[in-house]
Amino acid sequence: MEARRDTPEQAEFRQYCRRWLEEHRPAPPPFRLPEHAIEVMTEEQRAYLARWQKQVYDAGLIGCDYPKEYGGGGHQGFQRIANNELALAGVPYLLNVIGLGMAAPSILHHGSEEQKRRFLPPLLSGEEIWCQGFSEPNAGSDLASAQTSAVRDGDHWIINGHKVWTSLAHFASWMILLARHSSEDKYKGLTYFICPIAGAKGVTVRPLIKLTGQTGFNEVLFEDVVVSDSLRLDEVGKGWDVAMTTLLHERGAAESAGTGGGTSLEERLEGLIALAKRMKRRGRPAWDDAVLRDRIVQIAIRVEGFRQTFRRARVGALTEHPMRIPLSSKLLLSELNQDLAALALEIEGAFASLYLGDAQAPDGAEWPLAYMNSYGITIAAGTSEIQRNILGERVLGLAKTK
Amino acid sequence: MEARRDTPEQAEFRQYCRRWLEEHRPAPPPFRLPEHAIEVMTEEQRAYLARWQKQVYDAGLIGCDYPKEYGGGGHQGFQRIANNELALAGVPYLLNVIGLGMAAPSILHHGSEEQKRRFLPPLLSGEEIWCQGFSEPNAGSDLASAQTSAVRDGDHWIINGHKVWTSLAHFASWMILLARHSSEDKYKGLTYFICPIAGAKGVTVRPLIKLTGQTGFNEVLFEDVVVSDSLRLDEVGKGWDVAMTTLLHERGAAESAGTGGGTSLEERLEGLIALAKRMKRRGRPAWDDAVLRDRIVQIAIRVEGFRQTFRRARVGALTEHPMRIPLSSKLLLSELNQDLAALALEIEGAFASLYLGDAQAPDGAEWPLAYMNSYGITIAAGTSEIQRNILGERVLGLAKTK
Amino acid sequence: MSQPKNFGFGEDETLLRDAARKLLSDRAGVEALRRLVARDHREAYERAVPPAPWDEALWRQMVELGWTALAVPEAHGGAGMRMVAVAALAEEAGRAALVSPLLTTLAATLVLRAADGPGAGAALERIAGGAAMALAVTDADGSWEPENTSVTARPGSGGTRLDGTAWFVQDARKVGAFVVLARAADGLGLYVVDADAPGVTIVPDHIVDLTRDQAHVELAGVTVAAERVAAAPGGGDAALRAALPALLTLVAADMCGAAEWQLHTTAAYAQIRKQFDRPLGFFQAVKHPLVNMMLAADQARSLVYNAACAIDTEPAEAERAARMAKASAADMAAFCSGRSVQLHGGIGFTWECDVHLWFKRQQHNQMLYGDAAYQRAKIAEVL
Amino acid sequence: MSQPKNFGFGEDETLLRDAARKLLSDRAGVEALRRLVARDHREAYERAVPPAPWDEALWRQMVELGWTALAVPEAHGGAGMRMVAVAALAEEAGRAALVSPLLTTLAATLVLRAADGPGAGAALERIAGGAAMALAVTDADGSWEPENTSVTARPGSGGTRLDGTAWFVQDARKVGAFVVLARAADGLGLYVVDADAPGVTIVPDHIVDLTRDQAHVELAGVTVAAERVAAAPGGGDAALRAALPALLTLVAADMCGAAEWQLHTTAAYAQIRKQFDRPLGFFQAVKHPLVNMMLAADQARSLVYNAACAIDTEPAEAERAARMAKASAADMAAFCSGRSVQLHGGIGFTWECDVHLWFKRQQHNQMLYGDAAYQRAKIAEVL
Repeated sequence: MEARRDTPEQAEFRQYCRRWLEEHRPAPPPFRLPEHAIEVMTEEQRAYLARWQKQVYDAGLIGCDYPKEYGGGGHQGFQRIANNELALAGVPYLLNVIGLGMAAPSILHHGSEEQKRRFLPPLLSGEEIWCQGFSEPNAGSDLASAQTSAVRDGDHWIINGHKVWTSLAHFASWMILLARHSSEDKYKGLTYFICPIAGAKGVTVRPLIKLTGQTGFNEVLFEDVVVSDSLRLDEVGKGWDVAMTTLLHERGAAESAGTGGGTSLEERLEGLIALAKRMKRRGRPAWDDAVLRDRIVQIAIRVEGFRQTFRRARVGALTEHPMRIPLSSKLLLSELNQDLAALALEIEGAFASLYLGDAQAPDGAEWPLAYMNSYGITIAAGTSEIQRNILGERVLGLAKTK
Repeated sequence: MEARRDTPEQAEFRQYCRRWLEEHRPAPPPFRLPEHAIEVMTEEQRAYLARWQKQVYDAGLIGCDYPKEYGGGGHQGFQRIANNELALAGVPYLLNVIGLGMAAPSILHHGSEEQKRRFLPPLLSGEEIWCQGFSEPNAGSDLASAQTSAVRDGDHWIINGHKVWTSLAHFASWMILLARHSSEDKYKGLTYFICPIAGAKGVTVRPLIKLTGQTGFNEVLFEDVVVSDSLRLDEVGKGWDVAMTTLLHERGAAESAGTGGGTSLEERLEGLIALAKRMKRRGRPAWDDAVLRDRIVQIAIRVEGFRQTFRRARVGALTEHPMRIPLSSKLLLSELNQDLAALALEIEGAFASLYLGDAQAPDGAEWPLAYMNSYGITIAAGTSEIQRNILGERVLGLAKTK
Repeated sequence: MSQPKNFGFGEDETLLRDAARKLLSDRAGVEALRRLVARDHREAYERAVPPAPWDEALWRQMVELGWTALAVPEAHGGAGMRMVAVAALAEEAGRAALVSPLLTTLAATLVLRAADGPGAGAALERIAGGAAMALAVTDADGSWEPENTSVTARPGSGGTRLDGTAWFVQDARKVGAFVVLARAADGLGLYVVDADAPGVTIVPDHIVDLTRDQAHVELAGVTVAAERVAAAPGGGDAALRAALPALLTLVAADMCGAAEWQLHTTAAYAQIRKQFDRPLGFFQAVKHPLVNMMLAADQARSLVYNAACAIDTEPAEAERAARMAKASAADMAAFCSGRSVQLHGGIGFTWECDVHLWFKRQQHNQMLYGDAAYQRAKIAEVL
Repeated sequence: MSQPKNFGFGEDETLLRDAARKLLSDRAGVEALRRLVARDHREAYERAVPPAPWDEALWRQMVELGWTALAVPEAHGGAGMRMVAVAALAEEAGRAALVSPLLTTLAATLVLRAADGPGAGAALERIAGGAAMALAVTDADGSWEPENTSVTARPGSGGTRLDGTAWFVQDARKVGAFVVLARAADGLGLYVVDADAPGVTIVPDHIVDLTRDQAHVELAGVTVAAERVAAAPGGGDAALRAALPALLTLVAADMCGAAEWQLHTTAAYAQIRKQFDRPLGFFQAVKHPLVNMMLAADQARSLVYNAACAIDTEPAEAERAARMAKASAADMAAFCSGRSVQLHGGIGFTWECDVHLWFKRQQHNQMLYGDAAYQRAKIAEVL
């Protein structure tokens, strides 16, 4: 389905990706891998996935569209293809998901030449893992009310505070950090930093546990952490703007985080349909139940709609307000994933009660897990409620709800 | 279904109602009657319906539970039965719907002895028609921001202002009027009056047209209208409290207004099911379509739920917060009616395009009309959005959204 | 065959769309629309014969601009433009709640284009020349399945003889001819019948939508000459099926345009109207439904352009894509229409407020060629 | 027979309900619950054999208070209370997300009460005496239709011989006996089988819900003596069908209680938690979903009491009323659970926040005895 939009050059690259992935599919690990990257906890999982990402990077399937001088491939429209083929190949997911999805675009758009050259190559290769430091215990939805302080001290900044929701922090070399340098203006008082994590003095990383019973995100405490001014991203007071860029590009991260690693929306839909044709309802396949089938088709239409809206976003003549579609994708995707998983549970009926480790659990209990995890995505990085505020205010020009 | 809750005394009264209604069913008028009372426009319609209400009153089917000294029957739990039987009998609706549904309970709870003796009997008999003066062009949802002014002048008040949504004003002897005597406090600045309409100096009644193309509500302009202080309901500054009583008791009005005269919720559900069994879809009765049937059952469950919730409201041990159910009934009922009518349009398919006066229109185009009219009820007297605010604030104790 | 990235929406389509938007806002704006169909509520709904007013001068102008010839193949004097162009035009018609046989005629064109009878080409040439035509293909149950037509075709003196009634004919009193689906001994055929031909009686329906007229067309011994046979018996349903994705896309596009009007009109109201001393838009109970309107409209619109593009470049995908577009647009239209009235509050419930014109058009659009649940059932059959 | 105005909910029922609420908040409050089932996430989910912890001392206390005897007829040493009382107790159990075989045992009681075999009375007396029992009636597809049982009953030495597996058995590791539905040559029977009887193997399921345990029970040549036959072949499905309305009402009542907890906990959070310098509850995006939770909970609760009352006083209405209650409660539970997590924001997604305990219990409740769509399909058959 994706393929039909390729140029000859892209079609060739797609063939290359396919071939390479066939030849280099890694042996399954002797240990269980979590559903997606942000849940990776053990060192053996990390090592296995880091090795894999490096391999994929060396093969040219990561950073395809980034400039060569920053460790990229210098192509155009190749990353979509590589992602698509990675998903189809059903190979392990990429470990550095926050780095690729959020840090890299922020650095590319707002970083200095030095920062781009220094940070992007090891980010793309996965040699340096990244995490995100936006949310705080008292600033969940309200990112702009971040209280973690950054106090200027000559060529350095002193960071103090507390961040939550920081997936991968326990492996991370770096964090993209939103901090407050001034309390005068809520928004202009924010500055954006690249903050060292691993081995940095004053940084404490503690794991948090999700309602699924799985780990995979952390809280990070900062006590007089010293950060060089050369690690500031964009100007002092521009933190909010950079954060907006980060969230705009979050879709990739949100998608992979929302949905069990590499699986794409289309694959999840196929999984849903396959489930319905497999599970029994009143003695017959659930798929034969017209009511369930109607709801599956409703989901199928939303999936196709999302795909086509994403496609339309790249056609200027068919989009009025430039932010109308980009600002909606995280909201649409996260709620679509939630509704898709919820429907899967209904299709499973009694089997929806079965969880990880149960031999009878359909698809290895993927669906109850995906449903619970979907709330992580409708909540994280700006809840759906906040997303609707942003769209109403920035696209429809409605009065701010504050 | 209703009958099973009767005491022997009530059962007997129900039999009486049934017999009387059979014997006194009026001959259908030679002219078309509108869907419900608040749309009555012509003098011949008025005369016909006023005659009918007087007959029903004289028979003891109106004001059954009101004290004898105020023109009532002095019974308990009889009105529900009378209303139920009136609905089942399919006789014309009662004309003085605003008076019965809103003015009467407000006068009963807040009126002086004189006011009750003076106003309730002709209200119940329909000899004096009532209308409501709450909404204003610039205070739709926000009743409390009413600007119509009442200035004290000795034993009188001088009223100036502009009210909208005033159904039946063109026939009304009286209006229940919410006016502002002071601009100091938004709520305490309001006082509630019984205002003369017919023939009153300075009162102008102008008809407004609904989106259905039908008339039935008006705007009323007040220019130095003189109202005696003896027509003030409750104390100066108590206007808001009285208005809340009015809205609490509005359900009856809302129901009959919302739904085409006498038809009850149960009857509308039966009509919906009958429609589905009659209309064709892909060559077979729409009822055979499992998807439509599932949605009809969803409506049926909401109808039964509403009925049982209303029943539960009268069982102290099964209701915590006293206002939790009463404050929700207008919201539930108006949205249920809207969804029920919308589903009927889907069942009708192509026939949903047909309107009043079309021979092929199912049920005389009742459904498209009911669907459009349903918005009158989700908007009038506190929109659904406002109803949710009230419930969240007064029942759940959430912060005021203002 | 693969779809172009941009849905095939290029220079020409953009020019056409922008020109259409300009002309319609100049010549068929809200004020003109009200004057035309909503000046008086009794006039609109209470006459024994419902009115069917339209702006014929505007029609002639659209003909001059080549809009009727848009979908006509060049071989028959048309522009032979792609479906994306037709969809863009339909979108503008919906945005303006245009009162005109334009979409009706485009629908007829799309069917004639797929028909192989001797009369198809001639009919297309008439359309290119400015004739308005409507499809007459629906039975008394309002079914959109060709098999169910209740019109019969039998050999008669001087041609084919048609008898029976076609129901739910759109803009019947604005067109010069009908493309009638009829059952002959050896299958379904399509016949071009002039509105004033002997034996044709147009019985107007009283409908809710003020921007259209609708009727059932009674055919009593109507004779159709051989050169008026657009599809010979056996070819009629094939032509209709081939054109179906385009018909669905056309009405879905109309709904998307109308929804944009509803969205922007309601958002504008929420910006200026105050309640509780704040603009309405401040309240999330207003803001979030408006955003949901926008999200629903965006989904439907993307699916419409995907369907149009599939019709142009990927026929195998066309039916599924078009049914998705219609299903999405129908649910979206129901939601957006409801909110456009509700969020306008009291004024939104009045005749004087413009929203009811679009509300009613959308309600009519929802059921044309089958509603959302019907389309989803059809999609499920191929999933 | 007509229903009492007050659903038959009088003095006794009020006393029972209030006593239950007090005991459970004292002895089975949130803190106790966390200590019992959520102290450690690995403990809860990552052990090869999933845990099934429960408070047996609390069970003994409930037995002393006569809760297990509640639904047992007086003839068998029980209180023989009405279904409204049982529903009220179930509602309190749900409010506390109670970890206990109480509802399971009440369900078994309701079935045994409807069974006419020699063993039924004895089993009821055991329950009145404090024995916990569970139904074992579901097949490998998770079907709730009795016909589908995959357990067979054949004459054996010393009684009936049972073979096969019963699936989705609730609280299997907290009960002393199972009421097994099995197919004999001449129809379905019900058999009381002790959990430790020879040939019985309990295979625990790994489940999401932390407040229950679930297992499939394998029966290999289990012998049941005549005096343990609760319903002779041919009587088993009749008993189950007769008890079905009560089983549905029981789980629906549990959901209503749980939803009240979710509503009040989330509303309380919205009162204190601040965002954008205002309490969360100020925002309609929080306030209105909370109100919708309340409205949905009220509908389900009213339908539950109507169903309970119908079971007590109007058997002909009972099945329809109970299916409506279950359908309403299941949709309501899904909605309220989702909002309880979403409206808590980041903290709601964590293990340390209490909401997931009720979220998971509700998810489990939704599908017990068939989900909302299943119940609606059954209702449609009788509308």
